[in-house]
Amino acid sequence: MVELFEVRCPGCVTVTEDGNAFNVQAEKWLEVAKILREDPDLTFDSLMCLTGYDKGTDDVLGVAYNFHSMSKLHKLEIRIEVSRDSAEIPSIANIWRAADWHEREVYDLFGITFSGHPDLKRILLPDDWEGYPLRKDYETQDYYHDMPIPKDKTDWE
Amino acid sequence: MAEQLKDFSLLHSDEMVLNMGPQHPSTHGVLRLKIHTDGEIVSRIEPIIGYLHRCFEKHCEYLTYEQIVPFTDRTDYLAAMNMNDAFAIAVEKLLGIEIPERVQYIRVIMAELQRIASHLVAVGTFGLDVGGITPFTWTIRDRERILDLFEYVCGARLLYNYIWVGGVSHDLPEQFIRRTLEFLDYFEPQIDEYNQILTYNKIFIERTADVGTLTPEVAVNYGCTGPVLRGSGVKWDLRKTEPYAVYDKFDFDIAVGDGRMGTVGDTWDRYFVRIVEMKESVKILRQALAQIPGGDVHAAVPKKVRIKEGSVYSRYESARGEVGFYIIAGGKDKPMRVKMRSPAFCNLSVLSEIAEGWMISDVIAILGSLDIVLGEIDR
Amino acid sequence: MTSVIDSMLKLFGSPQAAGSSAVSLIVAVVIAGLVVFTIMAVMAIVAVYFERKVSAFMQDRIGPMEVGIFGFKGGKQFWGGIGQTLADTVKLLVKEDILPKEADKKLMIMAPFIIFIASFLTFIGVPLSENLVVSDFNIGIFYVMAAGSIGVIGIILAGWSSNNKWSLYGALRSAAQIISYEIPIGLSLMLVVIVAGSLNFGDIVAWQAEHRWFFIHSPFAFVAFIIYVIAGVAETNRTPFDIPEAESELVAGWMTEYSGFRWSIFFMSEYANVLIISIIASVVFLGGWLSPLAIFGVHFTWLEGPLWGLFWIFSKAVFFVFVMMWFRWTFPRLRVDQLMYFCWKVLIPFALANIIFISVWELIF
Amino acid sequence: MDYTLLEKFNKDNIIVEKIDNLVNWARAGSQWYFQFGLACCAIEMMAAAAPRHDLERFGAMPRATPRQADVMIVAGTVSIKMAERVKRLYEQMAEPRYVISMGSCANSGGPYWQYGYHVLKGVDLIIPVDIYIPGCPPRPEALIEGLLALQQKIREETPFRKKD
Repeated sequence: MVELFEVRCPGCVTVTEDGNAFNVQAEKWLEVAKILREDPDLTFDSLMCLTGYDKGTDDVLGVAYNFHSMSKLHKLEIRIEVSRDSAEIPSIANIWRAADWHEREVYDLFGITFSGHPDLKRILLPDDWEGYPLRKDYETQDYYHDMPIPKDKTDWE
Repeated sequence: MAEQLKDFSLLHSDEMVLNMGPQHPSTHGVLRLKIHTDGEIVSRIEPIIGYLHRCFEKHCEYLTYEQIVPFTDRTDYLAAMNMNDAFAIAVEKLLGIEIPERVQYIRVIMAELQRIASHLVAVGTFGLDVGGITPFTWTIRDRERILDLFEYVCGARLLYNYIWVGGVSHDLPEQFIRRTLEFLDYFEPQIDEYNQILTYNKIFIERTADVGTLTPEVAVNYGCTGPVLRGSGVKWDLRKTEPYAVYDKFDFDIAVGDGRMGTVGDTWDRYFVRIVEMKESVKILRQALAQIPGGDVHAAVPKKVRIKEGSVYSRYESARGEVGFYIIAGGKDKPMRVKMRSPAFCNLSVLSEIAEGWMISDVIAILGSLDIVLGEIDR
Repeated sequence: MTSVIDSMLKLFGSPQAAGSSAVSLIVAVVIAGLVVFTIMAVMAIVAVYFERKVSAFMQDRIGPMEVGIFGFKGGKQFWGGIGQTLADTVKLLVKEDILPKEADKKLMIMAPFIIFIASFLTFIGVPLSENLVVSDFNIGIFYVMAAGSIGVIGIILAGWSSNNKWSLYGALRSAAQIISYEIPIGLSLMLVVIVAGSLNFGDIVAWQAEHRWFFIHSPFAFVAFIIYVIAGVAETNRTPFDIPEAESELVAGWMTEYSGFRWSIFFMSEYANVLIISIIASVVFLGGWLSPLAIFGVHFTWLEGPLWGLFWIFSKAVFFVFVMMWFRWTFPRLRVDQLMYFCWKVLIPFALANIIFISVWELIF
Repeated sequence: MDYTLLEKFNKDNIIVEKIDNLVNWARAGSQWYFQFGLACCAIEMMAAAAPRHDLERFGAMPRATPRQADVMIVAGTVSIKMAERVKRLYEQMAEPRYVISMGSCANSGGPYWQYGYHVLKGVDLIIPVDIYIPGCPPRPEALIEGLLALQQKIREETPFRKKD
């Protein structure tokens, strides 16, 4: 598969350290995604999972895409890592509709913006929630509309 | 039917926005649907979820692998065993441990019983959605017997924490196999009874056939799985296509929608796939109960789960479809990130695609046929 | 056939004496009204209990068990919870009555009473036995149909005034449904009127006593009977035609915003309507107060007379009520367009054809 | 109500009873619950209404609209997004209204107590609760027990007397 990408889109993908996924630059992601979907040897027609992650160590937020092909029965994992300050990844919601809600969820919980998404807003949390809960440096807000969300629970006995 | 609806466009008038939920008898929990209606015709649906967001993924980062298992119970509370099983399989893949065969069999038995129980609720509540109250009570009545079996095995009725990483919490009790066989003998004729009161009822067919047709391409593109995908005629079942545990040892068929009452992939098909799947589960159960070997169920349970760095995406066929766990292990006894790919999440996202243009009553029927569990959608 | 009002007027004074007639008229009306009200209230209470027990039986449950009348628990199996609906009624009467802030308050207060008055007025024309009718109209069937159709105004008012979208949907659905289904009801009753040659209930039953009961009169009359039963179920908004209330779709339809006392009036009227539809079915098609043995030409004089008539009419009506409950706990619900389709494209053509055929039948035989 | 009333009647052939008791009997005997499932506990609530446990034996009947319901069974985790709706639904119910908090989540946040940033730590933070049922989830028997406890509580009320 690496060879295939060398032909179709040179320099787009690199194999990750652990060897079972591809790293893709955020700028080239749309191009790669179209190849994944349309290339007759790949035809990844199903997006199984879309995971945002925050390793906490360096200033990097990541998104992992797990693809699967219903006809060819092969799988692929793509990882895209962006910096915490300018977390922006092109949206693939128009190629795989399954990505629509998953991208909204990642936006909701990690604050990664997906450019070109048709309706990018919070999906699980209320619209006026502060912060992105699944980031490692997340601090819970004390009150939401007068309802306490206590961090320190010593007085709660 | 679809042609008839198109004629109504002549009657176009102002739109009304209708909020269905979060408290509504047929949203199966706390889903909110923002429906734009023109008279009875629905022109746009916007599902709003998150009313049951219980921070499962955040909890996973704070808890050890063993402690996460009870939380997986609470995600899909109608198929808790399946969720336990899915998580355990994912962690075992990361650990790379081999599971005793007896444990595999016990897990299959539990998963299939749970699948029947979950489908019973799906069938019953679907009956409620289209207005028949009696089928619901009958299915719940029979589900109680499965819960009795679970209670006999692990002491809990709804949320079990039974399937652990590397094994199960208790071995099967002595009389379990006999009692399960008794249940199966009782249960098989009951399916025909549901068919009589609901499946082949003329009104029911009128309400569901040809309604909300989901084509295979759309279903795959939206990531639909489980009975929703199979209802569209796609022969896709992870138990068969990517066999895990010991499913390759059993003889069973994949239930697919065949458009018997209307077009392939309509609401009736999605409903009927569940009925057929219950029969198939009974088949699997009979084989599993006959073949189950002996052994120690705790043999492979690790003292403490500690995983080196690595990540895995593991899929599992639950009652609602493909449950995926994407786990990134951080080298500690706690995972760094656990993402649960919930089947109902993807299945629900297709609602606005297939339900627009139908009437309010149809939207409810279509929603019922997707069989969502909000605990799993919002996590 | 004499009516209750007439006999009371005779009882209290001669109609010629102008002064006393006004008083006696009021007394007669009040007494008759109280009796009808009592029948409606008792009927609602009994029917709800009956319904809960029937539904429990069909669903493999036992239904109300623990609430007896003041400590009397009432047996083990069937009669358990005999005080259940009484407790419900008392509770509803002392419950808070909510008028939403944005609602049209006058109309919202008025609506339940309009519905109630409609079924109350209908009851006046409905015979309960031979000579036991509050007012015996010579156009009885016409009157019952006309008075019964007032109720839909109340439903629309209730739905509109509540200022709730579900209520509005329920009300509009209900209005469309009730108005449509009055046509097949009217047409199937028309067949009987054509044959019997009278709109008066007494005459219709007398015709049946002389010839034979209407549902076995001819194939067409039997079809009319079936149409009447189906349309009657629809007219009372019960499953499979309960789309105005459709609990899983419209929460509680046009009654969504009502609570307490006003809601209990809706409930009472609903069950009164069920009873009215059942009684008319038994009077018009099943020989009313005639004993069923009369079909076979067996006549026992001790089985006839007004009291036995009351018994027969009620046993037939209760059978119909049971059938309606049976429907309710068995069938799913139709969709709104299917409902209209069924009325306008199935029931009405059949009913119309029926009338033509019965006319031919009458000419031949 | 117990059999003492019948005994009274047998003794004197007359029953004298306070209207309070009549109303309490009616209210206790007809607790229509609000069909309001939030999470896992809602499944146990459904099971309690189903044939095996049959809540209707005690006169409890599900109602879909808050206006006609007497008791709200908060069955499950109340998330913060949902909390305002719960409060609103409670306000829509007609007096007298009661609240049963079913399950640990509704009581205190349950297993989501510590890290649940989006879970309300107990429904009693927003609405008054009459009965707490512990368990995760409580068995249907526990729900029935809770309902009976609520009935006992209602019987001790004095609806027609002014509070001192």
